[in-house]
Amino acid sequence: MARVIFDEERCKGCELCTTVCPKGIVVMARDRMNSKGYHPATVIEMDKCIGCAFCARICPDVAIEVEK
Amino acid sequence: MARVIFDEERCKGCELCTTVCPKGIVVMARDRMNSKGYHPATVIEMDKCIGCAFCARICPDVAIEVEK
Amino acid sequence: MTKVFTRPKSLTDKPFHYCPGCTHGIVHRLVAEAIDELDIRERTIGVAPVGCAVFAYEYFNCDMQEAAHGRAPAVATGIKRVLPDRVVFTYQGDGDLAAIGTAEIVHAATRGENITVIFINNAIYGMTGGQMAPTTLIGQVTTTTPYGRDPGKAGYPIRMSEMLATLEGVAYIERVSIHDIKHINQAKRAIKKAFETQLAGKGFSMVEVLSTCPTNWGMTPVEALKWLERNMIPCYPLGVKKEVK
Amino acid sequence: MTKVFTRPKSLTDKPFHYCPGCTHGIVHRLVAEAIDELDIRERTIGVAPVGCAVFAYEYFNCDMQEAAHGRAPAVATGIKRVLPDRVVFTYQGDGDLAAIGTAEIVHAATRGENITVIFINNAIYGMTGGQMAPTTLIGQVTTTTPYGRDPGKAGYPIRMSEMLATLEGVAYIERVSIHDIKHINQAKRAIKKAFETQLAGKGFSMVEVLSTCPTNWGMTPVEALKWLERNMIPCYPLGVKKEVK
Amino acid sequence: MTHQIIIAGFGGQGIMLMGQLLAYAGMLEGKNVSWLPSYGPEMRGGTANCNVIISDEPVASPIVTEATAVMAMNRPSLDKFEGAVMRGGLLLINSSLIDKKASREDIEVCYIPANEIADQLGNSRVANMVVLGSFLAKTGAVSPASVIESLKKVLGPSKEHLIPLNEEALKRGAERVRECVNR
Amino acid sequence: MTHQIIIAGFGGQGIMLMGQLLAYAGMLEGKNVSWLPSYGPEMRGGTANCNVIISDEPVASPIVTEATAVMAMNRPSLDKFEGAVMRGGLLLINSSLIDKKASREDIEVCYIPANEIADQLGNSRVANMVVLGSFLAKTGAVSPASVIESLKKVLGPSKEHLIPLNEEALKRGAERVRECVNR
Amino acid sequence: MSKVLMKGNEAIAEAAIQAGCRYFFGYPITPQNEIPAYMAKRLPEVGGCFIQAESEVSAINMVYGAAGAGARVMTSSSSPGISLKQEGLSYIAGAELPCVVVNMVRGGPGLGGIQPAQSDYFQATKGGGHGDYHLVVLAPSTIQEAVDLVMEGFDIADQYRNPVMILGDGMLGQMMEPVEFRPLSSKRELPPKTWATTGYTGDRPRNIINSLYIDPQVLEEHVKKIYQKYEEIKKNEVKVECYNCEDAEIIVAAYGTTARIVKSVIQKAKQEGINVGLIRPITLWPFPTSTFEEWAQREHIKAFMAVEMSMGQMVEDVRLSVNGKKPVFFYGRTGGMVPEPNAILAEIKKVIGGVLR
Amino acid sequence: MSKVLMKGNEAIAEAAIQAGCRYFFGYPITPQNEIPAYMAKRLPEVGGCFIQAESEVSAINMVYGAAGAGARVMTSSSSPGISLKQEGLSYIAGAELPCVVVNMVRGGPGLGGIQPAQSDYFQATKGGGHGDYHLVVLAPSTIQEAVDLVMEGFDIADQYRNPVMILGDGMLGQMMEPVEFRPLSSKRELPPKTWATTGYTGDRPRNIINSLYIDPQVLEEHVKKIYQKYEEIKKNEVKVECYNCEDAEIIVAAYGTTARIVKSVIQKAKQEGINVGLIRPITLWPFPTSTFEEWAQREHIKAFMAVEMSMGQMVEDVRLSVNGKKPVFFYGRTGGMVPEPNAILAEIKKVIGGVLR
Ligand SMILES: Cc1ncc(C[n+]2csc(CCOP(=O)(O)OP(=O)(O)O)c2C)c(N)n1
Ligand SMILES: Cc1ncc(C[n+]2csc(CCOP(=O)(O)OP(=O)(O)O)c2C)c(N)n1
Ligand code: SF4
Ligand code: SF4
Ligand code: SF4
Ligand code: SF4
Ligand code: SF4
Ligand code: SF4
Ligand SMILES: [Mg+2]
Ligand SMILES: [Mg+2]
Repeated sequence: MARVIFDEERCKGCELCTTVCPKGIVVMARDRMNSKGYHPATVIEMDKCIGCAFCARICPDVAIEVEK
Repeated sequence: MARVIFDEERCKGCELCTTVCPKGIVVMARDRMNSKGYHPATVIEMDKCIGCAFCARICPDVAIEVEK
Repeated sequence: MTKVFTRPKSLTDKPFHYCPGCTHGIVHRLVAEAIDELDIRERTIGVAPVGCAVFAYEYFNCDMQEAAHGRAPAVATGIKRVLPDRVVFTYQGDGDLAAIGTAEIVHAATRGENITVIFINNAIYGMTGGQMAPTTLIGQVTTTTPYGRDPGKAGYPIRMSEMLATLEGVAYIERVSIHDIKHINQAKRAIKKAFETQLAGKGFSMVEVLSTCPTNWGMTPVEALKWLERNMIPCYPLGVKKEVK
Repeated sequence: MTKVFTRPKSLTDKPFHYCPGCTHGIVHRLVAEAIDELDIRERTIGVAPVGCAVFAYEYFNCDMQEAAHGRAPAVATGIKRVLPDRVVFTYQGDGDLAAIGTAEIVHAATRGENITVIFINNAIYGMTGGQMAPTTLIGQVTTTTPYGRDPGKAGYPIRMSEMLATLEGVAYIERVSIHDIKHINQAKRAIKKAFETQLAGKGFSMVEVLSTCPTNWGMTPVEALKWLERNMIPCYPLGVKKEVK
Repeated sequence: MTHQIIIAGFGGQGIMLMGQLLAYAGMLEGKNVSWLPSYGPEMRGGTANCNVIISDEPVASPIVTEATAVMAMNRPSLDKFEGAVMRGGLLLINSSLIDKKASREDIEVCYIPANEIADQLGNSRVANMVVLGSFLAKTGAVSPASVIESLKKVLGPSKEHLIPLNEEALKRGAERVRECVNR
Repeated sequence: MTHQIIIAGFGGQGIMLMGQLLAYAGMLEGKNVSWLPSYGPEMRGGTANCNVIISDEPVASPIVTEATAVMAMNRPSLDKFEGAVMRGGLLLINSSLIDKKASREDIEVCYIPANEIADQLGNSRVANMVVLGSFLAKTGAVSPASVIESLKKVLGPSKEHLIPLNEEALKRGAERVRECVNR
Repeated sequence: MSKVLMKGNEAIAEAAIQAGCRYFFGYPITPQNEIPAYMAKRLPEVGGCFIQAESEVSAINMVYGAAGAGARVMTSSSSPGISLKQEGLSYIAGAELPCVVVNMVRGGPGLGGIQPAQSDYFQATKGGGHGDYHLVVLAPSTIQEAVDLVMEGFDIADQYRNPVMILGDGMLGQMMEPVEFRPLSSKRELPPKTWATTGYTGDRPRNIINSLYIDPQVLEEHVKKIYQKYEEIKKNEVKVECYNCEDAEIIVAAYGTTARIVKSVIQKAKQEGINVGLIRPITLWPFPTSTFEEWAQREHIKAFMAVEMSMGQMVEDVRLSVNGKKPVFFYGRTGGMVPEPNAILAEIKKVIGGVLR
Repeated sequence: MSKVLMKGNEAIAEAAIQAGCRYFFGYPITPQNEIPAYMAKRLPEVGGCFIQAESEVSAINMVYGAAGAGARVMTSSSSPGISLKQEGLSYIAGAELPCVVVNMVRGGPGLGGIQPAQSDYFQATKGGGHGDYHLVVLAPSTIQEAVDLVMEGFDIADQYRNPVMILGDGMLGQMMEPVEFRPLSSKRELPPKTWATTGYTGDRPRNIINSLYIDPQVLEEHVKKIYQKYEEIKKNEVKVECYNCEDAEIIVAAYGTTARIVKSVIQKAKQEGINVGLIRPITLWPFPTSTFEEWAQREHIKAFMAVEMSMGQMVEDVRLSVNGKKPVFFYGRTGGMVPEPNAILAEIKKVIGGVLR
């Protein structure tokens, strides 16, 4: 069981995290914007997360925390 | 037949030329001084000179000419 | 559940000002992680450059000095000589380190100055809007090489790591990249080793990190990582350039 | 009888101001001979350094510019870009080229600037009275290393030729010595080849000449040549460091 | 007559271009003009604004502190520049992105749903031209034709095809502003 | 009383040391002193000269333009500084190296064959001390004892053995100058 | 010639090219980056050469080399970069070489900021480098004037063999105005560059570019010769604009973009019945001393006030010129803050209230 | 304490060590080479550190680093080298760091010569670097004064967190005089260096040494805060010597070694029945303006004359201070030429003849 937490205010929508998730569950939340005007990244099927933290490791804005 | 010509006014008495002559004929003229106060180099037995120009080649003050 | 990944303590809470996807942020975090893991934050003093990382003093949660453009190694030298038991590092871009600061980095290296240098090679001047850096690739278009870098006029990309590795004072130099997770992990190990080199008193250590500038390269962040991998790595081979055991 | 050795035309008549036995004079003559032999005096422009050779503009019988300390490669770049069909050379000491002028020489080299650099390494600052140069040997006593150069404090001797040879813009670099006739002849060949490299438009060329400073080494000129051979050559190996055919 | 204009919004909204087109058009019409951007150290988005002056007199200071017109393309711009409109001046608000109302009573305020109109035109990037159209209709500072001529110069021949779209955007902006009620 | 002294000669003749010893001795005797070398860019011999002031008053300018005494150790120095001696002042000439006579009539001139005397003492390097001895004898600017004490400080313990030779040189210079006739 | 709308920085670059400048050596720094970018694009088109140097120090020394070889050459930078060029500038002045140097001033000291400032006035006019020398310092107020002054600047540099500095600021560099590239109104007879190091072929004496004079007497003569030139420059080249001074009670001294703001203030003041004049030095060195002297003697002028984007630098030259004849006040903003017309007006009223009435 | 006979350069170095300076970063240049040489020898003996930097640019930035880390630190150079330090000096002033910088001035511009000069006055006092800032500039006239001022200079630097420059010349550096290393007469309460970057252990806020303020409003506030400090310095630290002014008809303004020569001239003049006074600024910045103002009001003073080893630099500050109340003349030599007493006297007589009688 693992969980990723996005600090959506820090996210700049760069999409890097979406390219490294081995489970392909990180996507951009096209439906919302943070106060800087970016669509934040998010995870759709959290239960598939293996807590590998790849997404967090590539995030340039340290917007992701991972729990396991 | 060869000849070396010293421009004694240019000579600074560094003695480098005396160390390279294969014939050992270059010596310092202890008996005279140029206007800068240096004992100039000179050749004692010019007839032994083979015109190799070693003396000239090492002279830092281009004070030596060689004829052959 | 326990946190398996969280913000390192050696970063302040302040959000980075970098452009979306700019890998300066990744390297900041790696440096902070290394400092955390070695538990040296309280005795670390960082030197920020002039470049996009100019505000690094707002992010690294340790005492910091902001250096003049290119002079970080000299500033670090001043600090280190006064406080030899502190850990001193610089964080510099390629304009900063490889152009205006060439003399300072060469001489810090040849002096064997016991400091650690994090060198961000993004093949461009980011902060000033995308001019050619000494590390700009041949043919690369920048605002000051509008027709592509022509080595006949603007010279060749400079490989600082290889050049500095010829110097006796250097204890450790490695070139790394951050274009994927594997390389990010390798970069992290290199950065940590550089600090360890300093802690062991071995002399000058530097990690050159190939990095992206999506904004001035005119690419998306994802494209930029790919461009880095395809174009920069062939010109700047990764690996340890020197290591004194 | 014909002259088999005479003053080169590319030297003016002015006697050198150098100390007795200072090998700056030998190198001046070799440079002038090379220019004579290549018959390029009328289109050669020289750049004098700040150092004992500061008055080089009085000796080389061609147009000359006197550069600020360390900046000769930048000055030469300015000249060469304006007059690409002229032959441009700099004549620089080790304080000038390897300390204050580090950035300028590195970047002239990496730009592949089509100039020729004559680099006089005498392991000391001659003109200012014998301070440590970046090339000063370990243990060597100078006015600023009164206890002998300690690499732990003052760093290691820098091998500029090896360092610059890593750069892509470099076409030819050789290190030579002038401590005896054989090596003087070799030095002459190297200097000539450097100018030929420029004439062929191949890019940056440099000859590093190991040289003496009897005055500040505190030796007679003859002792100084021996000291050079015994102490400098082991630290600064002679030979071609890079050559682009 | 001197038009002292402030245009403000997000980076990427085409703020600088709006100003440049105005200045360019003014120049084409033989007026004295100036364009002054606010510039920052950052390549990184954020807000952008510029000052434009179009005048029959030579332009003294290029800085606009008391604007005859302000075009606010996003919320922070409105907050920042509402106060800069001179008494009796004009405030154009991009109501697509700004849900707030203006608070001043001594100026003329028009709300233009610029992004919506642009979207209707099939390209949300011409929202700036919509507001510019409104501005021109309200002030007559320069003619829409001059603006289009300027745009042609700026875009160059390769982007000639974008002209009709922009023309349309100007027109829609102008139409819309005619309907608009003061506050 | 203010002694304004110029000492001049070749580099290597110990010119600077002569001046420093005088200044040092003056200081030991509680006088105000200054020593000013002329310095050049060159490590390379040539001429050397220095100015020394020994005075009961604080030293204003350390530059000597009108000397109470000049010691000329070689020919160029004589040429250069003869004119700097003030009317009634003293000119000491090292006649071993200077074959020329002084041309001024309004000053006192002494010829000291300093190198010869030094050679007699077995060390030509103390020619400077010979002339210094003459100067002291003539002017009483400071005592020979103070000069020797200064020399001890300057040489350091390792060269203590050279003191008697220098003492002797000072003495011979003093003796010689007593014999010397004004021109 | 028709007008074009251009950014100040680009217009300055184009003006240099039109003036025959074919060599540019620079290093990026905000807010002047458009100059090197423009040069990088344009110079190859006209057969010239652009180099991005490794630093400002190198750039100015490349300029020294190129100028010595006889070229028309330019460099540009902003405050910290100009500080790094000081040794080189002193060399160029000492060696009597012509060149044009642009400083788009930003707020200082240190890294400071990047907004417009005028706090490098002292550095520009008093010699930021070592030794006795001066730059000719031209301070345009509009882009058109910048263009004209750059073009004339090259001529001045060549005529007197002295570096010329264009002192602008970020505002001038970043703003756009219509501008016309027109031939200079005054044609100068420029001396041929017989001194340039182009190769010693024997048809002239050997040329040496140098600033070393080891004999102090010779160095003094050299410096005095340069200062004679400066007297010529002072006589021939002073440029100044007097605006609305005839009926003024108070004269404001301001240059560059600040002077534009002051003009707005003058219009405002008029509406309130206050008559304010402006003396706008266009050459900061040589300073229009006599203009100030003359107005200081007029009775209707009760005071002077320098307005600058600095903590008070040009005001010293105003004081030196007015020489105690009238009081001289100062109002300044610094660090990138641009003085607001209302604040200036308030300051003027304060002076008028306190001193004049 | 007893006196020792020392060269000025060495005495300055020793004074620094006695003042607690333990770090020196320098680069060789004539005529100050004895300072680094002395430091290289002495600093290791007292547990300090000497580095010969690769350039003056590096040296001043090492100083910046060491000062930021809380050390007492010094660098020294001469004119061309000081020009290269201008960016760094501006940074140090902007970051409010204390340090001492020695400039043993030589003739300029450019490579110039190596004989004594005072032609870096403008650079030192008006800010050779960019932006609004000042160095505190101390101009010793004797070696004893040099020693005292170096020691006090470190205190001043620490008290106000501002760089202090010792402005000497080759003559002062090369000559020998007896000198005493004595404790400072005035003990200052120096603030602890709580701002130094010594490691963030949590017992104080994180320390950042910086001069970047990207928001112009913040930068302006920062600069204004520094200028408030400058007002304090102007109030507390002005040093000046007035010599023989009471009965003088003319006052000469001169500093450093030139002032010594003028003192000789005053003695000479007295013998000829001419009464000449001397105002000798010891702090060049802050300039002793009020001293000049006061004497300018005295009736018996008919004129001022600045004597400098330059083409006329300090004379501007004299004029600014005298502010038109009395005529101000200038006599100078430059390029390494030292003014001769007789020439100065002749000049004084000319002024007296032409203006006063
Ligand atoms: C002396 C000086 N020169 C130039 C600048 C302008 N400048 C600021 S950042 C920069 C280059 C930044 O490029 P780089 O070091 O590669 O860092 P990046 O922004 O790419 O991370 C320059 C030239 C300056 N601030 N100071
Ligand atoms: C900017 C600057 N810094 C320092 C100096 C002083 N200086 C003159 S020559 C020299 C060093 C000379 O050493 P090197 O280059 O090795 O030449 P050498 O005399 O040994 O031939 C220095 C530091 C200077 N003139 N300018
Ligand atoms: S932790 Fe791993 S699996 Fe989970 S979202 Fe992130 S990348 Fe995907
Ligand atoms: S990598 Fe970070 S900043 Fe980028 S989209 Fe993902 S969470 Fe957002
Ligand atoms: S030419 Fe050769 S043989 Fe003759 S003197 Fe010279 S070195 Fe000796
Ligand atoms: S090498 Fe030349 S300078 Fe030296 S002694 Fe021989 S001739 Fe004289
Ligand atoms: S400009 Fe480039 S390097 Fe700078 S923050 Fe943006 S992406 Fe990163
Ligand atoms: S000081 Fe040394 S390098 Fe200079 S001329 Fe003398 S011997 Fe040669
Ligand atoms: Mg970069
Ligand atoms: Mg050397």
